[in-house]
Amino acid sequence: MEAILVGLWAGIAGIDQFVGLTHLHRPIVTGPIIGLILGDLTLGLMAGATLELVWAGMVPLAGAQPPNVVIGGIIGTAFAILTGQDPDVAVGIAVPFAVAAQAIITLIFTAFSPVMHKMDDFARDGDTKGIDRLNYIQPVLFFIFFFVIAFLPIYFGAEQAANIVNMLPEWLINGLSVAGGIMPAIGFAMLLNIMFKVSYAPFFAIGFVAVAYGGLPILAVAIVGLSIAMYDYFMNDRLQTSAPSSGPVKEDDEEDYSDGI
Amino acid sequence: MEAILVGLWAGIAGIDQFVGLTHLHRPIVTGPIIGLILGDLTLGLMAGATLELVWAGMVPLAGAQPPNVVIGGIIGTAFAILTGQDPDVAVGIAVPFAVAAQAIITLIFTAFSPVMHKMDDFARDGDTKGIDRLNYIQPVLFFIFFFVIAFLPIYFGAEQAANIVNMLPEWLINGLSVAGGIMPAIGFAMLLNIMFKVSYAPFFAIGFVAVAYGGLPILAVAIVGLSIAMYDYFMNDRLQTSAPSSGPVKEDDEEDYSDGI
Amino acid sequence: MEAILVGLWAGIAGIDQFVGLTHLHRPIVTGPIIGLILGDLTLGLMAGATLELVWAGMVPLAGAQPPNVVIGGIIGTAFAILTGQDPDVAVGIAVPFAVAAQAIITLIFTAFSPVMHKMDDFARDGDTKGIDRLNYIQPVLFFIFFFVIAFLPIYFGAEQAANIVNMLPEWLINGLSVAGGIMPAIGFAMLLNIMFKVSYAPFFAIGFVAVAYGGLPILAVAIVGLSIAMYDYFMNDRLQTSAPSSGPVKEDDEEDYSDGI
Amino acid sequence: MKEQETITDDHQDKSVEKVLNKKDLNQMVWRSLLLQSSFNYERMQGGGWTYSIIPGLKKIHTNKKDLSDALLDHNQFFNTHPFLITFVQGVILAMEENKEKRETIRGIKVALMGPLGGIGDALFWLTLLPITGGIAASLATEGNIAGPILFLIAFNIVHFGLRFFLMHYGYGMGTRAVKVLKESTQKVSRAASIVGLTVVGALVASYINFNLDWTIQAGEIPVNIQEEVLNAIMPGLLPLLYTVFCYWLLKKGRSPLALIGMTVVIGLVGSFIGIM
Amino acid sequence: MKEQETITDDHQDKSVEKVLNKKDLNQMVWRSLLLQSSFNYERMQGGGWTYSIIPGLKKIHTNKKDLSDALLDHNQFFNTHPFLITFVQGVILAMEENKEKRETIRGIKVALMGPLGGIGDALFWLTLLPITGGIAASLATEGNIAGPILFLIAFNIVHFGLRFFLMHYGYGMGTRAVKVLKESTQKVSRAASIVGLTVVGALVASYINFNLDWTIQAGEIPVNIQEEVLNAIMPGLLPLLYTVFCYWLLKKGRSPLALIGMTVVIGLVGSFIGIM
Amino acid sequence: MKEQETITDDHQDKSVEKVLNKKDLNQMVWRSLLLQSSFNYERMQGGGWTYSIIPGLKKIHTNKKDLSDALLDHNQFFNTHPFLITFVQGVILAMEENKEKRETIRGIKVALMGPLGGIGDALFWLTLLPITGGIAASLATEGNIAGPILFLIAFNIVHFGLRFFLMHYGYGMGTRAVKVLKESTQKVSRAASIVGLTVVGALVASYINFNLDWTIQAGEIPVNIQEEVLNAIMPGLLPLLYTVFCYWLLKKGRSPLALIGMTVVIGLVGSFIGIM
Ligand SMILES: OC[C@H]1O[C@H](O)[C@@H](O)[C@@H](O)[C@@H]1O
Ligand SMILES: OC[C@H]1O[C@H](O)[C@@H](O)[C@@H](O)[C@@H]1O
Ligand SMILES: OC[C@H]1O[C@H](O)[C@@H](O)[C@@H](O)[C@@H]1O
Repeated sequence: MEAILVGLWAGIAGIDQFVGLTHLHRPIVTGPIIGLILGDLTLGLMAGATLELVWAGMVPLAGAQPPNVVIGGIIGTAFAILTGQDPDVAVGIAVPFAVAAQAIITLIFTAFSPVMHKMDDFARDGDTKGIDRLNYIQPVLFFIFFFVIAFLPIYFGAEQAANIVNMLPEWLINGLSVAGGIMPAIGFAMLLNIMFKVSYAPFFAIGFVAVAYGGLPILAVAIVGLSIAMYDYFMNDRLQTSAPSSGPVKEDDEEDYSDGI
Repeated sequence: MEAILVGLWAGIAGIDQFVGLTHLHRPIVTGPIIGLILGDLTLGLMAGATLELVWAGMVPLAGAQPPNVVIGGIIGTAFAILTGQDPDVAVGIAVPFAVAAQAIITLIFTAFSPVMHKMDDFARDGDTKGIDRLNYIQPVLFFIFFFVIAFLPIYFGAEQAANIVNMLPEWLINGLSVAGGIMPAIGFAMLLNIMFKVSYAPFFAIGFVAVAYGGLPILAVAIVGLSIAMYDYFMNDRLQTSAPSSGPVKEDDEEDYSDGI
Repeated sequence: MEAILVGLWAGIAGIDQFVGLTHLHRPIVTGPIIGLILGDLTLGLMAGATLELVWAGMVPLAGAQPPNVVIGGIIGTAFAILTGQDPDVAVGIAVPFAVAAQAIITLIFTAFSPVMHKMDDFARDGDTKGIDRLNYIQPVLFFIFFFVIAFLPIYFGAEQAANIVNMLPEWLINGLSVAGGIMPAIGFAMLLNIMFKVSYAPFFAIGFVAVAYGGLPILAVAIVGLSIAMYDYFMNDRLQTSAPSSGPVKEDDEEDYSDGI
Repeated sequence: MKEQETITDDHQDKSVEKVLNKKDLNQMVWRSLLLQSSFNYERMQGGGWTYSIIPGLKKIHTNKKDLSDALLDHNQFFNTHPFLITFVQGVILAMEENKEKRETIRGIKVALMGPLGGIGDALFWLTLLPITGGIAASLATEGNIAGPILFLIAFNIVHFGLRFFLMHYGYGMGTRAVKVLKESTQKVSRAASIVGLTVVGALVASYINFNLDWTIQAGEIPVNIQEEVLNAIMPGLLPLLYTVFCYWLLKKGRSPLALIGMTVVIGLVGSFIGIM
Repeated sequence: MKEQETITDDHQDKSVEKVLNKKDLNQMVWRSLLLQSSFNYERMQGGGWTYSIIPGLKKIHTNKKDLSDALLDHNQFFNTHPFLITFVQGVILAMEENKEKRETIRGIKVALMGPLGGIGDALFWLTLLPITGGIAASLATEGNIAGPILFLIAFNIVHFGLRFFLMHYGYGMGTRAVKVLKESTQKVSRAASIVGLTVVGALVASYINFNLDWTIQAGEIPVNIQEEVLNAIMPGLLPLLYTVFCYWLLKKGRSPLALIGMTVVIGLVGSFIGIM
Repeated sequence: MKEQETITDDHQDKSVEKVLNKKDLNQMVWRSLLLQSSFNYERMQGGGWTYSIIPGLKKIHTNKKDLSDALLDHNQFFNTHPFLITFVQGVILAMEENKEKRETIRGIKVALMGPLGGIGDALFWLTLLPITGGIAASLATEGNIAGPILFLIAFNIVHFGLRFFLMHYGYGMGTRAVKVLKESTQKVSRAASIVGLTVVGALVASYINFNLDWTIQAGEIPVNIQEEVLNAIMPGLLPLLYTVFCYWLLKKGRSPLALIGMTVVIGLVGSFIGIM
């Protein structure tokens, strides 16, 4: 019964981690909740606080998944309470589960690409209901996944559960996560497919060089791109002005835009 | 009497540090002079040499004030002679006074902004005499300031003087120097106020990005800016040439400028 | 006799190092050959392998000569066999000769500039036979040079030979190699002499700044240059289109080039 | 990808009308919570983004072809910080409402996503979260149950406050900008595309994680293929080549699904033989 | 700042005449010694710079409006190395004499000051001074009174030699350049402004010293606001924002004096509560 | 250099005809082995490069002035990786055959050489060579004579395979590119020159090795002239100044031979007095 409640909460927290983002999935919140469920609120509170600090810097940047905070927080707290161990020890127990969850989430994100193409079909038909429905699949999946991952170790005990986790061959997990890392290339290729013209190649190249060689952050590149675009924009203005009048460039015309932007 | 002479010389040197810049204010010169005044030329010479080397790299870059070299040199030498201490020890005595002077100079430079606006008024009236007069204020101020700072410790002894120096609360000094650091923003805003057009924004942005992200020195940025300006200049040429003739771009026209620049 | 054979092989290898580049000049090949000549193939093979690894990273980049691999490999192997020493010791004996050869090659490359101007004269007359002939001089020179450098120490013994090597004053060798380092400036000046126009100065400046301040590799600079060139190219298109029609810019025209490149 | 080539830059129904009201915008703020509901490594938030603006698109594009073009176009790669998404929604909806050319909308969208992603990560994941979480944790260690409660309240006041504010702010900003630039759509399209493609170039170099983990042991000399060979030729070489290769396959008519399959195979094989 | 908006780009009296002679130039070399006579952190050497060229401006601009425009214009932010100032004087005076548009003069002035500042600091503060000072010190340690004397002589031969040489050199260069470019003032103005504004952008990022010294202790996690938050968003963010903010206030008609007051208050308050 | 100024951009004989056949190209692959036969620090591979394409040039330019112009033009500074040279040959020969303007050919040649040099060094000197050499060495240490034999075979299969392949590939690519761009030679010339000059600017900063090794001992303070003075002013200052100085001397009619003499003297004197 307690295992089911823990699983349910894990499912909710799992959804919140990606959708909703109210951050009730952080250990600082899940800790006391698990504490309530397992009957030791104070210990849950303490364990949650410890785990919150452990996960402080592990945030998902650009889609890269750190060891899963939900599973880490919930299993860590649960075992701290069930085994009566110090929260610091609980961290050690929680980490392998958090890493396994991280691997499987990466896998789900990799395997989910095809759904996008079904969505394209619906888009082509203007079927917005269909798109809506597809967007509900992953949250449901995550609910089930997080429920199971949290339920099992509580139900069977940590050791048994860890064995199951270790059955996956490493190259498979690694291979999928490598594939996931490469995957955005397809997304960019599709963007290029609809945006690219030969005459735009220089801008693409400048953006690439600025990051690959110069190591600039995206914001800096965007400022440079914007500067080029503005220069080009006003150059076009002058092109059009100069053509019919055949006269000298009229700088003053540019002033008109000054309050517009 | 000796204290007065030292003060007078400090006043002169203080002016020279900012206006004139003959560099008679360096310890290598002030050392022997103070030596002469206090009756031990050789020791003054030696102390001056030591202090000159101490201050070798502490130069004012972009308006940032290092610990003051004039006060450091004069008080350092004076105490070396008066107390018969080794010049190396004199450095230790001189430093707090040099730092205090640095703080007060920064304060003066911060507090002097409003005078510029009085100067603007005179400029508006074309009153050049008025501008001239305003430009004599700071040197006079510095004369008095350096006189006092050098006179007091000689007259009262170093310990007494240090007490007075320590009366200023630190946050005040620090706050004014922080304000001084931010102040150039106003100067740049006023420059922008008269120079800026929306169509020039890209160039401002490029300059900013090059320094903020790329860490380029100003000279490199100026070269880039010049390159852009030249490109734009010749592009304008082509704009004007192409318009009336409707013919292909005439590259050769550009040659005409080749000996001009 | 053996010394002559070694010298002949050194001459061949010396040519191959600059012309041909089949890489039979590497220690891994010259080792067993010298072994054959001196009657101990296996030891030659081993010494060659050791020396190959020593010279693994010492490759000529942008014309800069590392300690000479041919002389190092041949003399190293020969002395290993002749003195019966361990290959590792042979390296120590080989290095000074390799460094001397490096110096003299640098000198030859410096002194060879004037031949280019003779070649210019032939070019002016369209005398291709003359150009061909001039291009055979250096390989012959290198044959002789490598023959001598390899022959002498085998013939006279290493110590004697080292004395001869040490006769050259250091400042001379150093001076010529400094001159060699500066020399490309003349080549670039001649390129500029035929390529440069004032209106092209910005591109030269951008390339220079990108490397001098930004530390970019040449490939990155070439990409940036290409991007600018393409932008300018399409801008010219628009210039020409806009002029006669006086109408708005026709973006679509650019598409025509898309399959061309 | 031939179907996507049917996205036309101009709308069939060009009539401009203000159809979105505050309620619509607020509804889409709620929908924006599902931004990552179809997260995947090909398009990242593309699906959730489309989902989040569907009500607006439906109201704006009563013409079926226009709607389908808009949906298809928005369903592409998209990724930004989830808390700043409503700003993008606001701007883009204003442009849709004004029937801007698809090219322009796309350029602006792409240009916004990269910088907002970086800024948002710095502000929320690396600042707001550790600060609120840290303070809550220090309360909780003292056994104070107020820690987690205050955390949820403080964090979400910022979170939801921003979502609603940025939607309306973005929409207002979009509307104003759109008005000014209306007469020169051609030039604005070009400008938007320039920024957009510059950002895409930057994203290719920074978002694609394609490195070999391969060291050849040549005799006794180890040669690290990624660092000593590929990076010496050009940093970001594999990401660039692979993107160009995918682009070329798409142009050749290959389906994106085939590309995904190929990518998974590359990852698995590379991992199996131990070079990735 | 509404008064400064009355600076007009074109002169009322457009007659070009050569009025400056060698004596005038030399007089202004002497005046250039007072370049830092009104140094302050808002305009740096702006006041001293104006002072240094007053005799020239008075002779050139007999029209009162022209003179007042020139004075106001030159009284803005200015900073360069004091020993190279006469070069700028020479070039600018040649342009004033030729009645170049104010916009062009300003652009060239701003474009010159940054690079010359950096070059001068490297040459004189970091090379000439330690070399002459070091040699003199080594003489002085041996008790040789020639040390300081030789120092003053050697240093000032370079110093004053440069001042006089650069004035005439700059003036000659300015005159020649101005002649060549005379017919295309419009285009030259634009080019000068481009370089000038690029340099100003660079100066904003490098001259304004606006950093927070503020670490939030969130529970046990320290968050350094400047390094971990602001710099992660954008290096030089505060200098840029504050400059834009000041610009906006000036546009709104606020007086520069008010801005100075505001800045001092910010510094004091920030220092008092300990975040700067 | 007055004679070189007689290189005219347009050919006297403008008739375009396909004269090169496979045999010609293959012959020039063999000749390409002598690329470094006149290597020197002024023009590097310029002489060998000219040598390598002489048969082609002779067949293409039957007009004597055209041939002499081509020879002179190619005899300038040139440097790239020797294994990739045939690609440049192929492209350039296609352009020569098409009687492209000399300016365009030069621009493309210069633009290609820099990047191919860097790529080739990474691929062959720093990868292929240590890998094949390393494997061979590990065989040889075991006393296996197959080591060196396999090394020569493997290395040269890649080596000669590339040489032949790249010649024909480059020629084909050049021919196709040239066809497309034929109608707009003026614009292509300009574009080629832009890339070429950008690369030359980069080469000046990276290929010229002109550093002082000079530390002034000022009293007790050491001042390193190169690092603390020259680099503070501008990195690459001496290479840039010396190049500009040589360019100016050439414009003044000085012969390149005089420049070489001057350079050698500078090197020797600098080395003798110990500042280089
Ligand atoms: O980096 C921007 C953005 O990328 C992905 O969408 C996720 O990792 C988010 O957490 C992150 O904010
Ligand atoms: O940096 C240029 C310049 O800035 C300020 O004016 C002063 O600090 C000078 O000493 C310095 O030379
Ligand atoms: O760097 C390119 C190229 O430069 C010179 O020609 C030689 O050092 C070659 O070995 C090298 O490949």
